[in-house]
Formats: sequence, C-alpha cells, structure tokens
Amino acid sequence: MLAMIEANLPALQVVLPLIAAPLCAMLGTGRRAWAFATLVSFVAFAIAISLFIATMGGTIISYEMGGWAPPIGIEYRVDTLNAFVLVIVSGMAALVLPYARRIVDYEIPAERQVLFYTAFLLCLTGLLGVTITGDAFNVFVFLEISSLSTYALIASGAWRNKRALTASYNYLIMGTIGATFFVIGIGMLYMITGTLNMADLGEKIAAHGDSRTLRTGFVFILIGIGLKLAMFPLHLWLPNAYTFAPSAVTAFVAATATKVAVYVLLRFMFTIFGFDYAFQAATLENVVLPLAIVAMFAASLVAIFQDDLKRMLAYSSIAQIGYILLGLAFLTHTGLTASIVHLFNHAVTKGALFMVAGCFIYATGSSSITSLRGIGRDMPWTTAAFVISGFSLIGLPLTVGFISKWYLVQAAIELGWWPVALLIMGSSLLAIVYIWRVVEQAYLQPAPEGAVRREAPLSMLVPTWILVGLSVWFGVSATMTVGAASRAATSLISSSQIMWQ
Amino acid sequence: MTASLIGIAVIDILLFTFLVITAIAIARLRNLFAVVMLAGVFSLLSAALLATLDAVDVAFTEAAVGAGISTVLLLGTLALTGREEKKPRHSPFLPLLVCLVTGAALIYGTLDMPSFGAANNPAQEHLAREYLERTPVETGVPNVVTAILASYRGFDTLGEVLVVFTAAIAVLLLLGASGKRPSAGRRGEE
Amino acid sequence: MEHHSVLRVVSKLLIPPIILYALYVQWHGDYGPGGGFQAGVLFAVAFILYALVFGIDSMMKVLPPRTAHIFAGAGVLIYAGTGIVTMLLGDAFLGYNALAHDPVHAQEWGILAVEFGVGVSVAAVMIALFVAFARHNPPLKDEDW
Amino acid sequence: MSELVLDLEFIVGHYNYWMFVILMMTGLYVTVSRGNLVKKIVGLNIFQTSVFMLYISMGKIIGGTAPILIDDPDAVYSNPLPHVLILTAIVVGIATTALGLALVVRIRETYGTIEEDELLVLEHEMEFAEAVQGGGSR
Repeated sequence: MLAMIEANLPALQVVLPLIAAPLCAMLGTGRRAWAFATLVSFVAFAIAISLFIATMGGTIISYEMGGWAPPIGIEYRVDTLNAFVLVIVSGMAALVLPYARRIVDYEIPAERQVLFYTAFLLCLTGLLGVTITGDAFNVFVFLEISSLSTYALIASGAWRNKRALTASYNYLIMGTIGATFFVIGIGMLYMITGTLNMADLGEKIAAHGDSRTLRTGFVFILIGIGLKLAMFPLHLWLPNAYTFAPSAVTAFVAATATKVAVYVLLRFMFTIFGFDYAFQAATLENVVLPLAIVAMFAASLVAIFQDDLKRMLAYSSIAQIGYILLGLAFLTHTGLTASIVHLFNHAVTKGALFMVAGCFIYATGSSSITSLRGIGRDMPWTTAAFVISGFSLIGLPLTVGFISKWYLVQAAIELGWWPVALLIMGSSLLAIVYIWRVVEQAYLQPAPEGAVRREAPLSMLVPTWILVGLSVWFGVSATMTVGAASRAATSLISSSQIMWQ
Repeated sequence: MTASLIGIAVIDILLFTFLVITAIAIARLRNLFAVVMLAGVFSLLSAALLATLDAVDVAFTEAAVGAGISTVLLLGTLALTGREEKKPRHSPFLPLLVCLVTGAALIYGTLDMPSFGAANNPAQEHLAREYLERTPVETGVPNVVTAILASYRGFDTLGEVLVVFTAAIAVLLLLGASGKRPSAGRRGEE
Repeated sequence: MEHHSVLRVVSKLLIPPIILYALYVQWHGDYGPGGGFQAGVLFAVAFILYALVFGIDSMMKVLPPRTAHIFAGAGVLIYAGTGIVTMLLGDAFLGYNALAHDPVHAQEWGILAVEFGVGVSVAAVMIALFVAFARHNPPLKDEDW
Repeated sequence: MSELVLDLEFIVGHYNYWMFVILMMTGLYVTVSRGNLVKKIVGLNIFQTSVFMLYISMGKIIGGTAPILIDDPDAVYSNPLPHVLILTAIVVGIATTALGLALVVRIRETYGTIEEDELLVLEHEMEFAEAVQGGGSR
C-alpha cells in the first residue's frame, strides 16, 4: 500500500484535491466543508513536501498518466523547480484555509459556504495541476480550472461590496483573452513540431530552428501568460480583483496564482524555447526588462496614493511581479535564482499582508487606511504582523524581502548593469512610503472616539504569524530557500536545449 | 490533388464569406436578441466548416454547444438583463489598433507555417501517425478521437469534466443553488 | 404556456427519441462520432425541452436540483474513481490495462467507464445551469426589453 | 517576400489560416470595443471558435477522411489530435460563457445596467461617496 502511494505520489498531488472537490460539494454545511477542505489541503501539503524532498538531489520524477509513455500520453514531471512551487501553493492553501473559517463566516452567507470551499479546492487543484504537468496543453486545461474557480471566488466578495462582480467580470474577459492567446501560441508550436509534451517540444524546436511561426508562438504565449501574471501593462484586472475579493481569497490568490503563472513562463522559456533562443533573449532584454522596471516604479507610486489597504497591497503586487520579471529578464543564473526565491518570499510576505488586511476587515468592517487610526493599540498583534511583513516588502535586512533584493542587485551587478541595480534600490524607497502611511495611521494617530475594535481571533492570527515567522526565519537563514532556488535555476538552464549551433 | 484542393477552397471560401458576414453583423447590430440568434448561426456555419475539415466529432459538439446550450444560456440572460445595446460612446480607435496589431502578428506567423492540407506537415508526422497506428492495436476502438480523448490523453478529459463541474459550482455560487426563487432581501447584499 | 397543445404533443413525441439518441451517442462513441460529452448535452436538451414546454417546476419534479448537483459531482467521481481503481490494481492513474487480462478489452472497459462519467456529469451540469438561469429572478417585463 | 506573395501555391496553402485570422480579429474587436457585457461574451465566443477552426485546419489532410478507422488499407485519415484538443477547448469555452453570463445577470441585478460606460459612472460615484465618508466602506 505504502509503496503504491509512493509510486503514485505525483498523480495523487492533483487527484486528491480533484476528488475532494465534488465530495466537498456534497457536504451539508459550510462548517463540514471547511473542515474537509482544510484536511485535504494538509494532505496535499504533505505530498508536496515529500515530492520536494524526493527531488532535492536533482532527480526528476516522471509519471506517465494512463501508463502511456510520453509524448503519446500526458506526463507529470517533477523537478526541483516545480516541487518548490508545489510547496508554495499547497502550503499557502494549508495556511489560508484554517484562517478562512472566521472571515468566511463574516463575508459569505452561510448557505453559499459549501460552494465557496468547493471552488477553493477546485482552484487549488487547478494551480497544482498547472505546476506539476509536463504537457503543454494540459497546462491550459488546468489553468482554466483555476481561472474559472478564481473568477467565482472573487465574485463571491459581492456580499461585502458589489464591485466584486465587475472586478470578476473584467478579470474573466481579460483572463479568457489571455488563455486564448496561450492556446494560439501552443497551436503554433504544435504546427511546427507535431507534439505537445514539453521536453519533446524542446527537442523538436531546437531541431527546427527559428522561424516566423515560432516567434509568433513565443509572443502569443508571453502575452497570454503575461495577462495571467499581471505583467505591466497587462495588469488592469488585478487591482480591483484583489481589492474586492473575499479576504481569504485575496490572501490565497495573491500568494499563489501569479507565482504559478511565472512558473509556467519559466518552464516555457527554458524547457521549450531554450535558454539561448535569440528572439526570446532579445524580447526579454528590450521589452520585458524595461516594462518590469516601469512596473516597479509606476505601480509603487500608484500604491502610495491608495486609500484602500487591499488596493494598495494589490498595486504593490504588480511592482513585486516587476522584480520577478526583472530577475528573469537578466537571463543569468543569479537572476533566475533571485526570481525563483522571490516567488517564495513574495508569497510569504504578501500572503501575510493580505491576511492582516483580512484581520482588519474582520475587526473594523473596513479596509480603508484611514479607518486604521490608532489600531496599533487595539490590535497589537495584527499590527505588528503588518509591520514586520511591511519590512519584508521594503526589503529590510533580516527579512526574506532582503534576500530577494540582495540576489537581484547582485545579478544586475554581475552583468555590470549599475543603473538597474540602483533602480532596484530606488524603488524600495517607494515601498517605505506606502508602508509608512499605514504605520503612521496605526501607531501615531489617535483612535476615533467610541471605536470598539478587538484583536482578531486566534484562528486568524496564528496562520498570519506563521507566515510572519517564515519571513523572518528564511530572512535570517536563507540557505534552504536560496539553495532550492539555485538548484532549480541550474536544472532549468541545464534542461534547456542547445540551439542555433 | 490540385483539383480537390480547389474544390475544398470553393466550399471553404463560401462558408467563410458567410461566417465573416455573420461576424460583422454581430459586431454592428444593437438588438441583442438578433445578436444571439446570429451567434447561433455562426456556430452552425463553423460546425459545417469543421465537418468539411474532417472533424466530425468537433462539428457535432460545436453544433450542440454553440448553437444549442450557449444560445439557451444567452437567451436566459437576455430575459434577465434586457435586449437592447446602447450606442457605444468611446472611440473604437484603440480596440481597432489592438486587433490590427494582433492580426498582423498572426499573419506574420502564418508566413512560415506549413501548407494547409499537406500530408507531410510536422503536425501530421509525429504523434498523429503514432496515434493512428497504435489505436487499433492497443485499444481496438475505431474512432481514434475517442481513443485519444478517453485513453491516451484521458487525463485532459478528466480536467475537461472538472472544468464543466467548476462552471456549475461557480454559477451556483453566484446565482444560488436552491432552485427556489430567492426571497426579496438577501442578507448582506446592497 | 397552457394552450399550446400542438407544442405539447410534438415535444412529447420528440423527447423519447432525443433521449434514445443520447444513449446511442453515449455508447456508440467508440465507433462513430460522439461520446460522453455530446450525449450529456443531448440528454440535457431533452430535459430543457421538457422544461420549456411543461414548465420548469414539473421538470424539477422529475429531477430535483439537489439530485442534479449530486450527479454533477458523481460524474467526476466516476471518472476519477476509474483512475483510482486502476491505481489500486497496480497500474498508473487511468491506466486501464489493469482492468482486464487482455489490454484491448481493458481499454474498452476503461473508455466506457470514463465516458459514462463524462455523460453523467455533463448532462447534470447543463441541466443545473439551465435551471440556475431560468429560476433566478423573475424575468423582465416585455416593456423592459 | 514578393515572390512568396505572388506564388499561387503559397496562397492556396495559407489562405485558410488568413481567413481564421480575420474572423479571430472580428471576435476580439467585438470583445474589446463593445460596451455591452453580453455582447462582449458573444465576441469572446467568436474569437474562440475561430481559434478552434485554426486548430482543425492544421490537422486536415487533403484527400483524407475523418479519423474513424475503416477497413481500407489505402485510407488517409486527417490528424485526430487537434480534434481532441478542440473538444476540450469547446468545453472550456462554454464553461467560461456560462460563468460570464451568470456574472452579467448579477451585475444587472445589483447595478441596474450592463453597459460598461454606465457601470464606470456608477462605480466612480461609489468611490467618491466612500472617500467623502472617510472610511465607512461597508
């Protein structure tokens, strides 16, 4: 039995939440659905951890769905990189679900909670499926599972603010355009190679060489995924979606969905198109890199002028995605390491910050920054969590944010791109400004008279503080995360086919 | 070879002309009821085109889904939202630019595409040939599409069923699951 | 709706053949075009036609929404369950070859099982979607259109 | 380039793709330029359907038949794989349509309109009201 489970671990990673979703929908009450979903997320996390450990030495686990060898069948392929992303996704689910119970009770009517948790499990299934698969079209199918459930989850914020509906609609239109672009891109690749398996595609494309069809395919895949990961200027759906979604959903989606999209981009760039595909390198340097730098500044500037805490954090996410894309656009080992480690670091930091925002909403009924006057005295633990995570967002030492920025700057210096290094540090100053605005309101302003605000319940505080703890722990001793990221970067580069000889 | 190619070309161009006329009519008409009907016509025409391209399963599905289910859902929506589109106020310049650039990129991509219909295209060579050769031996199913759908790429199809299920969960989460008409004042709603 | 007796008779005549055809498409997908998805849609169409002519309430007496929702999940479970069974029998997830000694038979059984799951799920979901839209708020009055 | 364009064989071998590009762009244009939320969804459907046709034409072999095996050793079959992919994509398309329409219904219910311009005005007013209230967003 144990051997069987071990042999089928990659399949179980996705199949377990997949089966759990329809079962969850059949449970009678929201409470039962919550308990079941939480349990499932714990098991999924355990599976991800064991996959991560199994791939740590550089082994690649290949699992043949239906017993059909790739490229005939669909392959699940786990290496250090996607095992790392699996840990992020399932770990965030395992933290957000315990956190969700109270805030969901507060934000979602009781009779819809079963469906809410089912949609949550579907979203988890989709994200895990996208991450683990080694088949290009299978990515699309699971991407749509996660997208459709995310649209529904965001729209369920309408019980708090009806603008969640239009936010979700806009995301649906842009997300579907993105997914269709992605499908067009895969079609072009299929047309010139005749295959869909990623590793096989990589080999075939290396043999095929450059062509106008391949270039168009690359551009459509880049734009398609760019829409999903909110690459500037394709980010227009994100601020409203994050602002009006239920708090638990924002915390989960902000920490995982864009990270998974970045992973897909990495996988396509390296395993399929190849590290030294000249057109890709030129696009990254001349288009993605400048856009990433613009995002770092423009989005941070906009964040400064927001009055809503969640919207401010959403704009900060767009800026942080800029950092990730910047590291990727360097196309060096250090740059990639910085990007991959920032996937984890930003998930931890932003997850904690959005959880804090949820705690504030639970206590005050509002997410506006002005309503946080003097909250530091009423909710000391929540506010302290905000401050520490805020430090990490800025990139102060002893937090994970510092680690990411350190490697990012180092990557820029290695290339001799001093102005870029300075820009990275300069944009952090903007983060200080918007984090300070909240800190000032929370600690230096008097509380409004007659305000009754109690500290958030333990079930919400503990997951928040676990994330805060992680962002300090891995900020002090980063060997584990950076080591994993560096191994992942190495395996990405080595998995890349040598082209254009 | 060339004669049959031109034969296909004539049918294609006819169907295509109708498709374009339908699509442009959909873009221009402001009566949404007519738009929905034309969307159904568009689906039927594309099903016909798909059938001429040997995709009988896809044509069947497109007809059932595009002309059937989605028309029913669109009509159900119109009954709840109204059937007249207001005149758009903003200028169509930017959308037009976006579409033209995208279209130009796609046309650029087609220039290096292998010729339509040639038997030795890469897409016909690698996996396609293997599926056609292995299906009768390994599964004994004459319809190769079914064999790939349910066995070789069965996991994709599981994902597809899950997408359908997700749609149901999402719609019920939004519109209510009970099947009863919701009472006037739902809680917490503005 | 009460007075359209022609409509009622015609649809009463139409619904059984549609269901029959749906079943044919479901089980004949191996040999001709069709399969679980198309069959599910046709099956749902039969129910939707019934609801349109005889009123949605009488359709829901035949298939209460709760039942439809359970079927929607059950289809997914049948499909994934087939995979779990093959896994327990020692093959990969959805590796049908474990289902019988002869791989060709095993494949056939596996395909039938998963296509059945697809059909159940799709039919139930399509009906549930129709009901969700049709039973939402009262439709607009004719002047509002 | 110029000899490519004049080449009849090249045109015959590629006009199919160009047709679908034109259809795709019409659909995309309806989606991004129209203000009515239902119409946007219809545009999205046209966009996606054209992509389906593009995929299917990749798999077509001239002189081939549908990939349902018959007892004829000389039979040429068109490529079944794009058919399978597009079956999945059609299903994803209808799922998206259903969800989008459910959102439209709810938007009409809560805002009273499904025109983008009017929605923007309403949301702008909401934002203004929130700013005046100074924090009471609930």
